[in-house]
Amino acid sequence: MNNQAFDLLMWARGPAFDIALMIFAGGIVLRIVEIFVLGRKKDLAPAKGNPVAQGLKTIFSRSVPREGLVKFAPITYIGGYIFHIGFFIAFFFFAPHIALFTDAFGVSWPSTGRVIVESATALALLALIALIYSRFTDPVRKALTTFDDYLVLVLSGLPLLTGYIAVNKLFGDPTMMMAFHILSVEALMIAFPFTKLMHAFSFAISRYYNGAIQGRKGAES
Amino acid sequence: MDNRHSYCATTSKPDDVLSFVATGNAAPLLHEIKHALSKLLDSGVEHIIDLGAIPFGPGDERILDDVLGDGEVSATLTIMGESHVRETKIPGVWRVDHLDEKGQFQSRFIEITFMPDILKTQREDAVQGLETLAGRLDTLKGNS
Amino acid sequence: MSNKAMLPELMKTHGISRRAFMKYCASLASVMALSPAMVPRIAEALENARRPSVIWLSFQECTGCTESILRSHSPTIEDLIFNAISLDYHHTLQAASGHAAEAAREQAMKENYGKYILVVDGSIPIKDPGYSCIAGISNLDMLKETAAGAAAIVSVGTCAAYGGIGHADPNPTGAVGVSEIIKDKPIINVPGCPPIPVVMTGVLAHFLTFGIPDLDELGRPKAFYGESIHDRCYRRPFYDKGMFAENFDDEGARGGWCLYKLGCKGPITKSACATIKWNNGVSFPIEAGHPCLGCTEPDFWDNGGFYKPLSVPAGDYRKAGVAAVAGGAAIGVASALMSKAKKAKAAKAHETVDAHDLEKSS
Amino acid sequence: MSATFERGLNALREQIDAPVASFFTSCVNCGLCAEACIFYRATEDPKYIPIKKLDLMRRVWSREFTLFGWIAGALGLVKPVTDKDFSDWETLVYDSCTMCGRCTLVCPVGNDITMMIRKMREGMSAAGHAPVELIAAAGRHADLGSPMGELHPALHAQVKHAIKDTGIEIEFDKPGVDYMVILSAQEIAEFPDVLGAMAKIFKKAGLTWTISNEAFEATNVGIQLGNRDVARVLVQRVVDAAEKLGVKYVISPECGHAYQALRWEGPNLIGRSYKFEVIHIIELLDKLRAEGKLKTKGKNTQKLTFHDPCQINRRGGINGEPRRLMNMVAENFVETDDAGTMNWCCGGGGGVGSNERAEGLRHAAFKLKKIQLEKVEPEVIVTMCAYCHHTLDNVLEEFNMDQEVMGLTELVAEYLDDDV
Repeated sequence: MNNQAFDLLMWARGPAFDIALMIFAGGIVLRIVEIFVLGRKKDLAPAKGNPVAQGLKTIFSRSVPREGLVKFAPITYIGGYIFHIGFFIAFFFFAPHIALFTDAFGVSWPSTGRVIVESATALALLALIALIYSRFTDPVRKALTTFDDYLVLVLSGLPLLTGYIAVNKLFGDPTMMMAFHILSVEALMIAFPFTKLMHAFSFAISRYYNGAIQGRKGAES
Repeated sequence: MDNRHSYCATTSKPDDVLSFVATGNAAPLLHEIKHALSKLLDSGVEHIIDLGAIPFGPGDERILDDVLGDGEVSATLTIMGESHVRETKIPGVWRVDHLDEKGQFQSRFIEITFMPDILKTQREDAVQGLETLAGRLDTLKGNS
Repeated sequence: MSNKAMLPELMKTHGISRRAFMKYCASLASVMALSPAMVPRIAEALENARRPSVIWLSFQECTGCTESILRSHSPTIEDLIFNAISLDYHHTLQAASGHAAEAAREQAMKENYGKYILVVDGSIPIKDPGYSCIAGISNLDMLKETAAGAAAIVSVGTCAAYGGIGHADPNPTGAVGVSEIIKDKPIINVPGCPPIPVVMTGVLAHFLTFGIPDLDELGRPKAFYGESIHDRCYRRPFYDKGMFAENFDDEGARGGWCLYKLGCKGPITKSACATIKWNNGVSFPIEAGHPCLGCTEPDFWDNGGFYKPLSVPAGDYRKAGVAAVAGGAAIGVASALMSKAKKAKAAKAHETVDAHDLEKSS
Repeated sequence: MSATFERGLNALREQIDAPVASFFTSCVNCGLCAEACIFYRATEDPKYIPIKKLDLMRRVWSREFTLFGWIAGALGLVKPVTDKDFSDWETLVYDSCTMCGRCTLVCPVGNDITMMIRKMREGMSAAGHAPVELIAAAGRHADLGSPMGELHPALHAQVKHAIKDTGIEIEFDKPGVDYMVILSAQEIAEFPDVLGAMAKIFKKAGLTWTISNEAFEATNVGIQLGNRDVARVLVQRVVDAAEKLGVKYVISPECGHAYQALRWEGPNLIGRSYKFEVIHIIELLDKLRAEGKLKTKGKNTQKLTFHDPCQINRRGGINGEPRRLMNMVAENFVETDDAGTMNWCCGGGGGVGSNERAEGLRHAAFKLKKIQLEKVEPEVIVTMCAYCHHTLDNVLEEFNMDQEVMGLTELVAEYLDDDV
């Protein structure tokens, strides 16, 4: 007799993960290489500031919004923060996920309790709904939104939702939900190189360039 | 000691690490007992809880023992192995432990009742008893 | 073999009192995971229970299931149940051998045709039935033949239920469980490697008293396989608090913390191990400090490794990852070089403009 | 040789480099650049979302510089860029962007949108889609030496004027001096007092300087157009003149894009570094102050505020210098909201000021500047860009506001300590 849920879970943990990983890792490397190989011309103007230092600094400092701007796009700013932080906590501080990193890279760090992980997940999901809502209603967001944006929002929400359901056994067979959870992550991985999800890696590059360009002139960034 | 569910109650010392591992199931169980007891008083309905159906950690056993304690009545039945029937410090709450002939636990119950049924003489046994007694009387008569 | 209710008779000959019978029924209710309120009905059912004939077939198996069921030996309530059935054929347990043994099976089948219970342990090879034969009869043929006259089949152990270790990749013998072959009989799966003895006897007791129990989608009695080990595990609070043993000899392992990271399959494994436990309720693997292997689930041998956490991919994904990175880099460089060539071409095609070349001619 | 679509597309391809690729890769369509943009905030029209102004360039990048985009293009999933797109984007790139750089500083993923607008203008101008005023100005600048036409006579008249006012000799084409002064056409035509101011300050500080007859124009319409060929020719003139005279420094005047052109873009345009240094006039004044060569006496008692020109502060890095100078000569110096790096643009930079088509937008954009000023209510607005000065003068008049605008160099010169 076949246990469909178990088989699906094993498929998700086995061949499906390998395929997703190949597309994910290969695609990201491809796209990062595509960026760097284009290169940029050496800047001949004598520098006033230190471009490298400011570029590196900007990778972090740009995580803090400029004063006075949050009130003009509160959903995007606050929802964005809650989503990113919530997703980050759920992804990196839930023990089963850490086990994956330990297996892959041999590194480990302390996990957090279920209460924190689940609150983070729930908040991230709520924030995601708010972000989707703002894409429907806010004129700026509406004007910019493409299919890609909705796809990415849904794809990043599914792992949170399925993970929450699987852990809490809200409905459905828990093994099946866990399979769905892993498959939803794999869908996210597969979509990664083809969509704006790339920003999770490329943001550091663009923030660096931004900081370096400004820093060279001795200007703020 | 390899007694099902209860090894910790008999082996654990207060400083035993494992004796503090609890699932958190003791408290709801004690509440269930409380409700059953008040129902018994209100309407006379008895209630039996099978301890084998509840996941219990050693710590839970300790909590249960501490709260219920030992009461006034303690009976040992010798029927295919022993059975221990004890009233707890909470009158109306009984603990019934069935052991097999090797002294291992078969099943454990908490009964909320004025008198556990197993203590009462069963009608069929009394019938059997009557027959036996009559037989013995016949023998007695024959001998005399 | 007699088909009349035999238990009251048996009790009388053993000098067992009604009170003892009630104690037995209470314990039986506990074993069958039934409510204590069911005790009177169990008593009634047992009083009327017929003594059925049981034929036990062992195929590709290790005898672990039989060993397990024998662990609960006399004189326990299980023993009483075995007094309540007539075990007419069991390789390991019967005294008869050779032709006499086969004759016993054939006779039991003939006398109780349509009424006997067939218990099977071990998987059945179907790639080449010759892989496993008894008395020159292939397992497949013997199963089909014996199943034809059975009232119900109990597949004891994961091998009989789902193929078990024989079915594990690459499954050289083409081993399958009973339900892959027999489609027209009620089948109760009692998986486990081996199953908990009390579960095996509990299922038999249920069959004797109330017939076929409520089964899940994998044919397992819900009473024993209704909940996951994880949900019933006394170490669950550690999981919820994020406290995990990382090694078999670390602080977490000594402290009795959750074994998820050591590969525990509890979250996807349905079994009563955490409540009924083993060896007369002494302990179960997790309590002994070892992660659950998930042995009551089909294909548990192929779940990616017993010590691999569930969240870790089962395959050799690192190779795929390294290959993908290398491949991605290669394609990336190729694509980027094309882009660079395009840029160089554009630079070459650059027409130097002066201030008077900025308008369209049209 | 006339402008063609192919030439424009080609120019765009030349502009795409690693930063551009990383910026487009990173964009998450969050739209937070909109709230930073003066034109979006003034109109609340979503078409002015900064990153949307770059859609055309984004499409070229995606289709031609990424494998996935190339495949999508080959499968016909994305439309190729056409000449019509160039015309559609012209007003977005030239009329509704002063390249002020606010969006660049708020983008959460760090996209330098301003730099990309500059690059996109390369394609637009090469394709013949630049505003006619800028094209005409480029012609005048190339042929006559200044975007306003022939300014030699005007300059000579103003210098004569300054000599008469200050009694200090100003010599043209004098070799061997340390500094060469260049001026923006705006200063020569509208704000010539700066000449006298510089003469006085430099005399006190003991600097030797001159003005070249061959290259006195600091502005560079090539930068506004976004055409590096035009910009290169104009920068080359200044570089040639300065290197011929052998000066150590060229002083970039109070003009925003002139500073960008000469200081930051110039060496890259001509493909080599200079044999002199470029120093902004305000940087120089602050340096003299620090060295004790610039001393003032007394302070202005009016309520003064300072307007930061985008290209000099936000995109030029000169932020502390003007404030130190202001504090030297102003008793009642008040900063507006958002002053400094996040100051609101005057609305006229990046060629928008000379673009007639954009007048409505320009006036709308002043709304934000107006809120800033009304909160502080200064009597005088001091700045360090002649074009900001010019734009503010015009809009203040348009809105019937009576603030005075003045250049920082002039203000400092007014309080020069004559006794030392």
